[in-house]
Amino acid sequence: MLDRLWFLIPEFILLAGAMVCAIGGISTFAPIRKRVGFIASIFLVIALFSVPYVYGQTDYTHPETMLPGLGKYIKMMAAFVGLLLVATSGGLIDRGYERAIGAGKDRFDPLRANSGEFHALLLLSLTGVMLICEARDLIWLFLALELVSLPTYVMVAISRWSKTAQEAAMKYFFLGALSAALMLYGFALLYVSTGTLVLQEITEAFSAQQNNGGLLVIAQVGMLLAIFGLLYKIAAAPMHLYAPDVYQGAASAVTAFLAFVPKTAGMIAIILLLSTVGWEDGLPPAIEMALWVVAVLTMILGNIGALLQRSVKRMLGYSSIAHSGYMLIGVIAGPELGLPAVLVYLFIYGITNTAAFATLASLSRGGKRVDSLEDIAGLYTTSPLAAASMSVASGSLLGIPPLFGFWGKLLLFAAGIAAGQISLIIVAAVSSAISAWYYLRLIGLSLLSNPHNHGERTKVTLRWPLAVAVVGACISIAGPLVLEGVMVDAKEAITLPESELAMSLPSLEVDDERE
Amino acid sequence: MMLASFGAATLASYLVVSGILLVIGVVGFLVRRNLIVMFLCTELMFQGAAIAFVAAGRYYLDYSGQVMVIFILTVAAAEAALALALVVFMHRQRDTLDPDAYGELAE
Amino acid sequence: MISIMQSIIATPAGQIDQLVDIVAPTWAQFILWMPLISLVLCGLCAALKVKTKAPAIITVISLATSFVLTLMLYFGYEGAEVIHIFEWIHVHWNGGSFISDFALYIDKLTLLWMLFVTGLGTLIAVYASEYMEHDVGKGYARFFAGVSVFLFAMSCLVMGDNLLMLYLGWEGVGFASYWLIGYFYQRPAAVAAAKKAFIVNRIGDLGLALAIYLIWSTFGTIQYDGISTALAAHNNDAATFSAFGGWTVHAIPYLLMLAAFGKSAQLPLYVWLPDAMEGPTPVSALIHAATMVTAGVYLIARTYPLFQLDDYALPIVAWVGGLTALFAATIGMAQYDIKRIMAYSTVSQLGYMFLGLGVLSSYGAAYHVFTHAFFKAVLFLTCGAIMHGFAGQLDLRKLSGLRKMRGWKIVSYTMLVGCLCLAGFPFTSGYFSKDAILAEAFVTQGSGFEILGWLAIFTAGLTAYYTFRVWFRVCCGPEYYEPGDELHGDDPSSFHPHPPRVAINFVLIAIASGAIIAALPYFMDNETKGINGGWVAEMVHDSPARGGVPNAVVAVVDGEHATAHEGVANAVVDQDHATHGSILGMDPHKAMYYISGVVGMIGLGFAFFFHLARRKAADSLRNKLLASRFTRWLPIAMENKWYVDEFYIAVIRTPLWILGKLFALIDRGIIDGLLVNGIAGTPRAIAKWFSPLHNGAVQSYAVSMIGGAALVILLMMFMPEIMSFLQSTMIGATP
Amino acid sequence: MTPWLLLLIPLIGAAAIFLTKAELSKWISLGVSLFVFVISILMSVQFEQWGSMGTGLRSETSWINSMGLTLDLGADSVAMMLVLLTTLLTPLCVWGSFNAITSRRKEYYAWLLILETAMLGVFLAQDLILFYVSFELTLVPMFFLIAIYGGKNRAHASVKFFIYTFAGSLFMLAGFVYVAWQNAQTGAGGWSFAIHDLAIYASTKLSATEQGWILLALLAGFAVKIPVFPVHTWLPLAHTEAPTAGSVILAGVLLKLGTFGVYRFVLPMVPEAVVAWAPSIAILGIIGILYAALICWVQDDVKKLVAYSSVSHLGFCVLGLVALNPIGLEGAVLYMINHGLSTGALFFLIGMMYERYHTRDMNMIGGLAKRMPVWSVFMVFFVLASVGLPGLNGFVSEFMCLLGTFVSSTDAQQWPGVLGPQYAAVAAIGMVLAAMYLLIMVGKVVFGTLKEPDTTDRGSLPVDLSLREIGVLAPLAALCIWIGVQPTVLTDAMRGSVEKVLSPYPKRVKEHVEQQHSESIMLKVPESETPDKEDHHA
Repeated sequence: MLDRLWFLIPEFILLAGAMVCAIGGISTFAPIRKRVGFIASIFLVIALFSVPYVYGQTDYTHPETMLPGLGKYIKMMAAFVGLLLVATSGGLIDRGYERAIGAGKDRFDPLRANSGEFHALLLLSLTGVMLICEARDLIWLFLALELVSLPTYVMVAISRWSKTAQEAAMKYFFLGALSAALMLYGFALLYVSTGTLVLQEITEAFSAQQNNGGLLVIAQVGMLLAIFGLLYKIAAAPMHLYAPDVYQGAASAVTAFLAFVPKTAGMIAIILLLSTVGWEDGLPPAIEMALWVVAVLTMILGNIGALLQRSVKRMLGYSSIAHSGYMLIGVIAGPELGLPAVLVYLFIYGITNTAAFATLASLSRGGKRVDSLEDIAGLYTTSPLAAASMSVASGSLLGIPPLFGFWGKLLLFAAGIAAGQISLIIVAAVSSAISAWYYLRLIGLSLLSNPHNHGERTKVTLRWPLAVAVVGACISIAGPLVLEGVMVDAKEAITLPESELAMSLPSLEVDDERE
Repeated sequence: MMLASFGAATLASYLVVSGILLVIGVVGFLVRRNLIVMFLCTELMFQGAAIAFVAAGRYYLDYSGQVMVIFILTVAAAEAALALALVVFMHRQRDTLDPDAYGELAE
Repeated sequence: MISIMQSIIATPAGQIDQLVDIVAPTWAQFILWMPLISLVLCGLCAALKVKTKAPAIITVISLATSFVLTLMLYFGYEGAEVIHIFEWIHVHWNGGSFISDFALYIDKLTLLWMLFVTGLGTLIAVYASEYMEHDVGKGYARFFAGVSVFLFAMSCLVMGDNLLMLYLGWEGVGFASYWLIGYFYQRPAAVAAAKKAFIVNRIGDLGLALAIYLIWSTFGTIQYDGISTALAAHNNDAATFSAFGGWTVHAIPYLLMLAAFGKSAQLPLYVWLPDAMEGPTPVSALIHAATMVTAGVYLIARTYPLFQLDDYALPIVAWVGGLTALFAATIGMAQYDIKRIMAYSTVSQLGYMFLGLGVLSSYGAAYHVFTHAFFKAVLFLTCGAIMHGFAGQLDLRKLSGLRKMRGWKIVSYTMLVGCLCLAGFPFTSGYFSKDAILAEAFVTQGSGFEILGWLAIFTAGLTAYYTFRVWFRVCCGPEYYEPGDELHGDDPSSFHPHPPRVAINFVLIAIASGAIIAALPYFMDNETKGINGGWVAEMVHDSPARGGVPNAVVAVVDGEHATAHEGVANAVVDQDHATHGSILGMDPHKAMYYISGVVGMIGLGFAFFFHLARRKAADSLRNKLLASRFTRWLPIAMENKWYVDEFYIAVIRTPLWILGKLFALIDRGIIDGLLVNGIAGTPRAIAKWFSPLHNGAVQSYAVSMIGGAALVILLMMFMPEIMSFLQSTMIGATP
Repeated sequence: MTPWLLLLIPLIGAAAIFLTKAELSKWISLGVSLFVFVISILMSVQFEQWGSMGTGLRSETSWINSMGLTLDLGADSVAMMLVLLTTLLTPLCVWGSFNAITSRRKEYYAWLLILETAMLGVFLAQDLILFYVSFELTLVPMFFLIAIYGGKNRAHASVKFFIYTFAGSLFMLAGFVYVAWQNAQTGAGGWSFAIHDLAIYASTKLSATEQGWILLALLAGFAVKIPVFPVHTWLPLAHTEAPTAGSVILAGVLLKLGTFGVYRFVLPMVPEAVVAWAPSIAILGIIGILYAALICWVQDDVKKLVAYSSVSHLGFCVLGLVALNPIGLEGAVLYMINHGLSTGALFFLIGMMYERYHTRDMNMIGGLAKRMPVWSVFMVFFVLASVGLPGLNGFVSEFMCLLGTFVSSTDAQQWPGVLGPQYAAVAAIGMVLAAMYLLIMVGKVVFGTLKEPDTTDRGSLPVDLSLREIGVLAPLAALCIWIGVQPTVLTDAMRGSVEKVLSPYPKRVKEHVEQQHSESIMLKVPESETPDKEDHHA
């Protein structure tokens, strides 16, 4: 038990952080209130540095999860990107309210202050992501997933006091609940078909079923339902429809969060679930075909959907859908190349996507947050830095070499080709080419076109998000230098506990012989 | 593997019930024009899953299914709180709970 | 200069030999470099905006140097040799090589050409120094640079040791011609003519390029030496060349022919030459009469053995030549612009040369090239002098009685010399050279050669007519002139013709003398035993073209021509080849002296009647022809050059242009518009279909999500069933 | 000297430009690019592989071991020549832009330098992925050069340029990865992207079908870049809209990336497929030659005309590439250089005209020889080089390409190919057409009666060319003459590499011919058994 808790230290740190934030946020002492984000970052930093320490200790043995190495990678990634995300939302929440208090126009009321809970929820959601890696069974998995999503619903709603944010939250929540129910029912069917909730045991049950002529139909349906429920989290077709609306409605900082955290959670959950059926002899055909269809639809619908958009956030929402499609290639390709590629891609995508949204978050035009393409036209005239980071982020998302995004795509390509999924690769190539159109529009508008004459110029009003954008852009450029390290870590994260599998499989055979 | 005393047919009937609940939930979610009812339908789906868990847990003589149900109920409660808060928000906004009234974010 | 000319021909070669022997023949490359140096210096003059006659002086000196070097080469000549200068395209690889070095091949054919090319080049440069003086400072340097380029390219063409070097010169002279025709670049007609010359020539060049490919792939080399070695190794038997299945050997002569016809303005590619008269007159004289246009003759002479590998190649050359001669003569008869008349006469005379080549009288062709170079040069230069003096007037109806005017005597009489030669007046140089061709047309047995011979004789009559039409009109009769349109701001009423001065007159006399003296080689003794035909024949003999030399010792003939002539000593009689044609039962070589003389006189007589004695008769004849419905077409067609240009425009240029327009439309509309933009637009179109899916309503999202998920899951679950169903229907469909 | 100097110095220069004042940017970039040029000259002097088949200028840097990615650099003789071409053209482009660029100068010169790095990276890369990265990286600076400094329709042109080539090269990447994966799967060494190893592997181990697909994938990238008919339509647009220096680089180097790619990858990697597909590729090349030439004829925009002429000219290069014999391939490589020089210079000239008259419409301007004699001399000179006047550079390469095509027949002894006289004969018509459209253009623009737009704003430029502009053109002219007279220096230098690339071909062609022969026999005698088609893969 202690072993198990030891590896949850990062989560505990974040949990503590969440509490401190929640309390600090309603402190009447304004300096503390205003620095909740800073507090959250401190906890994130501590968590980030605790991960290597925790996993470096040899005194404790890691519990038998499906992918024991996953935790280290995901937790570091979540903490790191989380740090960027916290900075992105810096100055977002309660800005007007605090200003009014500072000016003496308003009085502090804990019920109206949101900053504390926002950051607490943010940390909780990240905790959820971290917990997913440690999931041993479906209960844990379910709870962790809910821990990821429930805070995000609230975050969307309180991210800004606007009707659209509330509408977005409503859509996000209701459809999220629907998909969670589907997923849960899938879990139930998995339980029905195997009689256990522990992932390792499910694996054994499945391999027994495989040996007896294939997976039970109920198991396949359960798996598919669970996966489709999770597709909502990663915004993959056909469960992607909410994404553009919600991404557009929420504040940019929260959108950045939505595009990364639930996606990571969903992706890891899918990987964990699929690892119970295993890639050794290929996924079961029904599941593989379904994933294939989903991947193709996601790539195509995501990329073509973005073509028509006038809203940058909506466009990036579609782009985020498309990226899920790319990552599904890696999921289909399997553990040897595919899953490490997915993990690397998640990292790269998280950074570059955050950079893109952070740029948007930093800007405002005439007192309003920017959203439409018109708003970022001619950005270079007022803020070359914002324009440059926007362009670099877009280029990286598009996958222009040598930016970081390219390498992620390259790894996925390699994995797909190595898995023989040539058709998927062709679809990916074509849809990547299509995506060039709208990414180039982002680049072109911000760096090349002249600003619109009417209305005010778009300006940088928030510095922290801009800093995040610049950092993200720098990482996008310099990332290839550390790519090797990331790849090695990702590779380690996906190493299946072969020894245990090897031990368990012969024992099954022995059992069979005895019977 | 240890199996419970009641036969497979009985498990199937539980599963049918849970399936029916799921379908009712889905259909209700799709056709009802009230946010609260829609949320209740998702609850219905959750409960469908819960029934399946309980039945299977009994079938396999495995308590983890029942543990799961406890957690499902907890999560459902949390969701309900969230849902009600949102519904209040929405009602304040438009004075209606018809989901179709909230279509500002669209293409 | 005249004395030098005479001494060249008269002095036995041995006397100067010793002078030349000491120097290694590598200096021969300076024949090429001198014009190039002159080009560079002229370019410098242009860059420095020199306002004197310096470019002319530079050019004349360097061309004269070239000429002297050529003479030295001639007197030091001891046999064909190759002078290697540097490697040009020298590609060799594992198992093969393509070698085309910058090297000179000197044999007597080369020398024959180089002698009149550099000689006339020098003289015409002297002429131009006065002719072009109104352009001093503006285009003077440009003009002489062009002349230098031309001389360089022509030297490459003639002296190159391989076909690619010839090609270099070939395109080079084309470019020089482009440069010089377009000299008056602000005159649209000149620009158009220059362009036309280059493009039409490019068609010929295409043939030459393809021929070079074929020759290389057939013989493995494009050096003249190598080709003759290969030919000798194969015993000149076309059947033994097996590259590409053996057809190449037969295709080569036709491609070479295309090249020659382009450069030498034969049917069907002659159209550029008359237009080329837009250039300054010295250019017309040098390039478009004396030298460049004979490059085609040179090419065929140089590759004569290749032409003999195919049975029909030479007869076709003969027929094209004969028909061109007639055709151009008919046009020449009806023109009024004296320079154009000369241009058509050039085309016509070139036709004779090809006829000569075709009927295996390469000697006759070469001789005609030689004489024609002089007399046509003098004719053009006199035209130029007239044009210069009368402000651009060239219409023979608006000039008359020139020989009676002050200062125009030299022009008139040198023109007369040219006309006599061109008309083939007995005992002029043109008379002998033309006879050599005409006679051979009857001597050689070939497809319709006899008809061709009679056609050529008829053409000779036409030639005499139109030649003297010019002379009688312009130089004889009452004094009368109208100034042309290049008045340079003078008042037309106060216009006075300004007769040529020293330089022009000197050159006219020099070249006219050359034209007269050019008859001498016909009577000169041959050093080489066993051939007749004078000096030119000997020059040709020591070259690949020797197959066509009368009475050649080594006859590389495919059986058509007799190697023996009656009454000629030392003939090596080959009994197999002893078929010798006749004209009206007489020996053509002798009979032709009389026949052509008489025909020439008849033509001259007609000209005298219509254009000197009773000038109105010519007009009334024309009017009569025009009046009759049946004959009206003849003068109209002839005056309009048989509408060949219009025909080409309608049949080739316009369709291609329309095709170009069409392609441009296709490119924009279909390839770029429909395909590229269409494909690029497809995603957007598809996106628009899917757009209603995102209508913003929660429940419709839910429907799509659940429906999509259910559809996929059901499909996957029933996949085996679906597959087997599909399979069964497929199997059911196939019997 | 390490080849990294070539790649890093321009990048450092670009960074320096961003850190200094805008007025200095042009001088910095000129200095840096000249410095790179000098370095490359020094490197080429020390280059030990002229004429032999090896790779010189090597530098090995391991990078991502788990994927076998390296940062290996090196150049064979052909690549070295193209490196020199690039380092020569870049300073000229910089110098040529001194007057043309007035706004956003820093970025302009920085992008030019980054572009130089990317182009050099393409030629120097010894690793497939490094190649691909450089290949794609060239798009970015070019995109910005067109999109910021281009003409009216620049947005459309730049996006089309980018997406078209980007889409093509993604398939190329897939092809590369496929080869690498096959190699990793069957080879002992695991993942490797070393060009040399993969070429050997792919050419010997992959089946004919696989090679065919790889060929298509690679061509999807390279054919767009060359560009081959019918994927050429981005080029006229991009050229017309690009600023002068952009057009020069585009014509001078970027198009060569496609032909270089064919030389570097397609020919060595998939010989069997090349043999099977060469006729089709050649036919596309020929269609491109004639089709584009006829389109040139009816253009009114001088720059568009020259752009289409690039399509036409590179058709010859394609022919030379698939002729599969040394003369054709050497001609093709020479063509890459020559086209870069002469067409690059033509774009310079058009740019100089445009800077003075602000139009490129042949109906608006004419007879400029009167106004700008020096410009006209250069114009006519480079047009003649482009037309292929013997003695100038264009001729040699055109001649060699056509000769190579001509003798590339199956019954040739030493170097059999799959083309033949008929291909060369049809393609040679392009020579006539080239003369036609270029001389018509010269006839309108340079000669004829003087015609100028009513309002001409020359700015600070003199009426005729300034010394700076002459300085830009003169080196190109000198090189045109030098290559025209001494092509042997270059062909000798590239021989080893060319023969190495071609070494598997004679055998492959013979097998191909035998196979076709046996298939035709099979058609006649259906009873006979199918011969084992795969036996020569062993």
